[in-house]
Amino acid sequence: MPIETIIGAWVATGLTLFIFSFLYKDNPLFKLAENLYVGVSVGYTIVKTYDTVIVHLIWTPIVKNGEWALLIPVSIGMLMLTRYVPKAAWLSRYAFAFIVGVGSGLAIPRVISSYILKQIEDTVRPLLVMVPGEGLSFTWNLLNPASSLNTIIILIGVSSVLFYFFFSVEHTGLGKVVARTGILFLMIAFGAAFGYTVMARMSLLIGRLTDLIEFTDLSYGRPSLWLLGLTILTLVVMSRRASHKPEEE
Amino acid sequence: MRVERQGWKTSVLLLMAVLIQPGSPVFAQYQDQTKTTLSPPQDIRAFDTPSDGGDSVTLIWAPAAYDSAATKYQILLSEGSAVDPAAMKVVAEFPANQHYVRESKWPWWTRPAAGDQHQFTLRNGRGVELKSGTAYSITVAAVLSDDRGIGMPVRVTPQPNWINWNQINNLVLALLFGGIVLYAIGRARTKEIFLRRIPGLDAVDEAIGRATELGKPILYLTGAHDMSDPSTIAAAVILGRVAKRTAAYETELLVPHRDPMTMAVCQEITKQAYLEAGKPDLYKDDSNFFITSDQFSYTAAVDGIMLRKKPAANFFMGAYFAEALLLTETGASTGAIQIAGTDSDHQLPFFVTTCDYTLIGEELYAASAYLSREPVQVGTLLGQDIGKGLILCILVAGTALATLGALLGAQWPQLFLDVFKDVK
Amino acid sequence: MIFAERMLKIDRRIIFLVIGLCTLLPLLYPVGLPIKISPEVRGVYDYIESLPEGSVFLLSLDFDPASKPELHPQSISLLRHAFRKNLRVVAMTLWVSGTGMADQVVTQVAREMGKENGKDYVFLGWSPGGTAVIMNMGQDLYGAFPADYNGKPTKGLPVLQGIANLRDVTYAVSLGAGNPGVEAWYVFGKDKYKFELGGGCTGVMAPGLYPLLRSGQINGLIGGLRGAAEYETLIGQKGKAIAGMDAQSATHLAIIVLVILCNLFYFSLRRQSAQ
Amino acid sequence: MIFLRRQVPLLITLITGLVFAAQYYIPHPASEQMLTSVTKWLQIIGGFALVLGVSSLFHVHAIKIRRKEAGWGYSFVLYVSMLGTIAVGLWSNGKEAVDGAMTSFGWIYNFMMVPLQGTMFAILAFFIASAAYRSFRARSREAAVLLIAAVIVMMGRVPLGEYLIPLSGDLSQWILNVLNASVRRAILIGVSLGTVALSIKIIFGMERSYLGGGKE
Repeated sequence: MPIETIIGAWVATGLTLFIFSFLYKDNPLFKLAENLYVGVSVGYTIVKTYDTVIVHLIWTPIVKNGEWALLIPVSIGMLMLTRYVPKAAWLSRYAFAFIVGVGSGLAIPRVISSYILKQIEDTVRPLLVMVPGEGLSFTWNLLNPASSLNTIIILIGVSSVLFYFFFSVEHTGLGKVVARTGILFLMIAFGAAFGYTVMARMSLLIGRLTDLIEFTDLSYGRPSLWLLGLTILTLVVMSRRASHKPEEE
Repeated sequence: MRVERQGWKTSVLLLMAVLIQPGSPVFAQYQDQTKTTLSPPQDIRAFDTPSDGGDSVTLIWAPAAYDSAATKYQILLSEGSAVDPAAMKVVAEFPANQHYVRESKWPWWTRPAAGDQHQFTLRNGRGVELKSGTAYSITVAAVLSDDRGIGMPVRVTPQPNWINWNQINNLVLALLFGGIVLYAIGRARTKEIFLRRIPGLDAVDEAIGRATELGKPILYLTGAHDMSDPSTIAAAVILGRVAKRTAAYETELLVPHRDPMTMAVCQEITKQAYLEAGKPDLYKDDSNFFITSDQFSYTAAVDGIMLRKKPAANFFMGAYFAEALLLTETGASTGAIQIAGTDSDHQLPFFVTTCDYTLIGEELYAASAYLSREPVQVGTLLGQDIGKGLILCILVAGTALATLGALLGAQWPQLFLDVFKDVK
Repeated sequence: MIFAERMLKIDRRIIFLVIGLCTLLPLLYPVGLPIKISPEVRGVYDYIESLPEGSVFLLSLDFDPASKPELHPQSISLLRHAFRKNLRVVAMTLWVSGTGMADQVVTQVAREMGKENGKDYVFLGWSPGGTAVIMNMGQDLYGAFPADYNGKPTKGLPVLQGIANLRDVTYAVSLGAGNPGVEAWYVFGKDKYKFELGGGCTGVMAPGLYPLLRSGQINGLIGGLRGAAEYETLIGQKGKAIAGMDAQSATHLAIIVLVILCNLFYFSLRRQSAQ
Repeated sequence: MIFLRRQVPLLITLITGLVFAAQYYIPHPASEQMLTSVTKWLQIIGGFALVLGVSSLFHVHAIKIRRKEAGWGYSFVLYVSMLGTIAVGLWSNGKEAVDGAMTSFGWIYNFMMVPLQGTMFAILAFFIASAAYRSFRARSREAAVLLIAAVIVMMGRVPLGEYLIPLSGDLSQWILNVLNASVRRAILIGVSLGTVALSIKIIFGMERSYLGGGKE
């Protein structure tokens, strides 16, 4: 195994354990890893931006292909950076005005088409479905998302949740019933999201532990085991030192 | 950027020609040199596809008795005015029981022919290159094994168009909704608009009352975003209300921040609130304080405050990310009343299960509009309500009409339904 | 202090330990429970399966290392499937911090399947602007990516022959961990440029994409590690996702038990205080 | 001066907003060409925005170091790691790998950035577990409904759950596909109306917070 991979395995394991040490409590090892993380990712972003934007999107097209029109976005970008020059900071407004203006303009028709028309189109369905051999009938199958029963449930769900977020109408009488239905639907959806989020977080943990298990291998020099011991030792020493000043969790 | 004025005029003229006199080309039969038993496709019409950038043409022809999977239709194309169909290039082939107008996505207002007619739109790409402004001859041939019936070639010139009529419903909706919002804001500027009371706000008062009874402080968080985010603005507005109450009850208020700018704004708001409550002497500048902008370090610090000071009530307003759970869990373990309000939908489930009251999504904005009475905020809320009301009506009426249409086998409900479809 | 109260107040580090063990043990001693295939995942699989050789398959790996455990296995399976079907693969990312990872996974799978860079596949790399990149690709692919990740000019690459913009893409799949992700690919891509779109996403995103799935705006959805495991089962190549499923089962069960315990203690406390 | 500082930006927003909203409905090549150019511009501007976004970090931590505030050592770590990454990155021409061989920039990426970022979010798994035990309580009927739905989905999405209770798979499928989809759809419609309303307010100059400031 190449030496840089072995060193890499040790570094990666160490940093992973430093962050896991937050579970014990907020400590210097965690803070060190956290700041290292921010620093490295900012550095990474800057390098990538330089390589992609300056080299491939600006320099090559302008200098080699003579696409001088690209000086316009470059100058708009420069205007954005005037924000750091207090006297000229107002110039950055031009850049933001342009970006926000274009963004808003682009968003309006696309949002209407994708999130309003498309969603209405799929909700508005006939309640009776053609069943081969039976003709027009009401289907009760819950597992078929296109069945009549599910069409009604979806219609009720969409309408009641929409109604729940009405703010210029008092929720009384029939409105109260609809709003209550809406909140129940909302809670079920939140429950589904909850379940899925639990799944996601557990997957992340599984992924990290898989890597740690890989690094217990002898070919890496078992960094996981050694560093685990070392991290625990450091935490113990640190908490001993701070023990005269007891702190909760 | 090159603007072709000439092209614009011709395209409008052409469009009008298509709309006014459909089917003007001469319908004729064309007999192939080889003897055929298959009659050639009838009533062939070709025109520049409306509502496009000028790189396609559309063909319409009548259905025939031999329309079946076994028979094939071929689309033949050549540049200029070729008369010899043998010299034309086959650019597409498909079974004869496909490509009807009814299968296409055209809404009724742009549909060029009745639903039972055949339709084929020939586009640029995949071996075909149509140049806008160039004249082409195009026709359809029916093919069954060795038999081939070729229709009369028709002349057509693709042209770029200036309006996509298929999307006109989108434009109408955009204008309508834009008008509603502007109207509602204008109305909110002159008149008092009714907004229903948000139940969460009662819970806020209750929580502050309890904190006073217990003589413990109140913790208020404004979220992860800065002042350019609407949720932070809403959080700041609600902070004004909370601060007014804490001033009146003389309860301690703690507002740890993640963004220095937000802190500065919130200090002003808190000061103002204490002034309005008539207790400016009780105001402390350091009730708003900056901790750090790092997500987890901030969280750990706030958790520490919760454990040490044991606030009687915790407020979480604004935008939150993964740190939400860490905060609310610690808060719950100290026994505080917790009230949350966020539009970060991915964190809402956790707030609902760990807090006593949660303002869900737009409720946060509504609460802030309710408190601030700012015309633009209130008007937007009203405008959105009208928009939602309209959509609600469309959903119910649409379902009823679609069902009726299915029951009666009628087509007229489509006149309504097509308007609310994304048809491109 | 009564029992329920004391139980609720136990040090949370004990719970941390329980979860750690529930993850670790099944990873070390796997059981291999069968995995059922959901229609969402099958949607993506069947569509790729139906594509003729040489179709253009665009894979946008819109995630960063934070979502690696969920989306990395998905990308491996999808790439294996696409390469096996001899599709022309165009890979890219909209997330800057995912660039290195995306390059790695594409290169690794291509090498494993014996594919040649530039001829069978290309990795375009990253470009800033998020949704602007999608729109610009829809207008002109070579404008958005004048060079691929290795700095080679994209114009003239054999794999991109006949592709001018997104309209020429047969199937696009976005593996999204947030924004820009699957939704952006619909709103700023498919809405106008009319290619078929599929989605893969983290578990956190998945429930929010169901309205788009139902309305056919995306033709399939691979959700989280479970989705990845289903895809691995479908293509018959076991990977990290299937290996993680036992641990996933164990942790879910542990969480469910914890939630039930929490509520048992909570209600017993409430009853006692009511008496 | 007020005109240049206030009115002109609002005018720019008004014009660009209206033009690019209208562009959607105009299929003419001239309009498409405009979209092509401007989306390319936005890509380049996006690069500048990224630089602007991260540069506030430079500032905050520079102050901390200069004033030797509490924890300035960590800020120093941040600075050193950032500058180190930039130096190594430029040295490697911004490439993590050349022909599949890892560069030193790739090393930093693979062995520092990937594990650090990955683990940052993996610790949440533990906190979810602890919260599940200590605070996911059915305080109200709503919260009870939420928890029941959550338990069903958690069961139905893993092989063991489906194995123990075969119905849970279908049930969670139905919850996701029908109940969840309908709610998400309503939320999507509501949020979209909000987005459109906000865009309109921005175009017509009623919403100007973007001019004031705040980082990206």
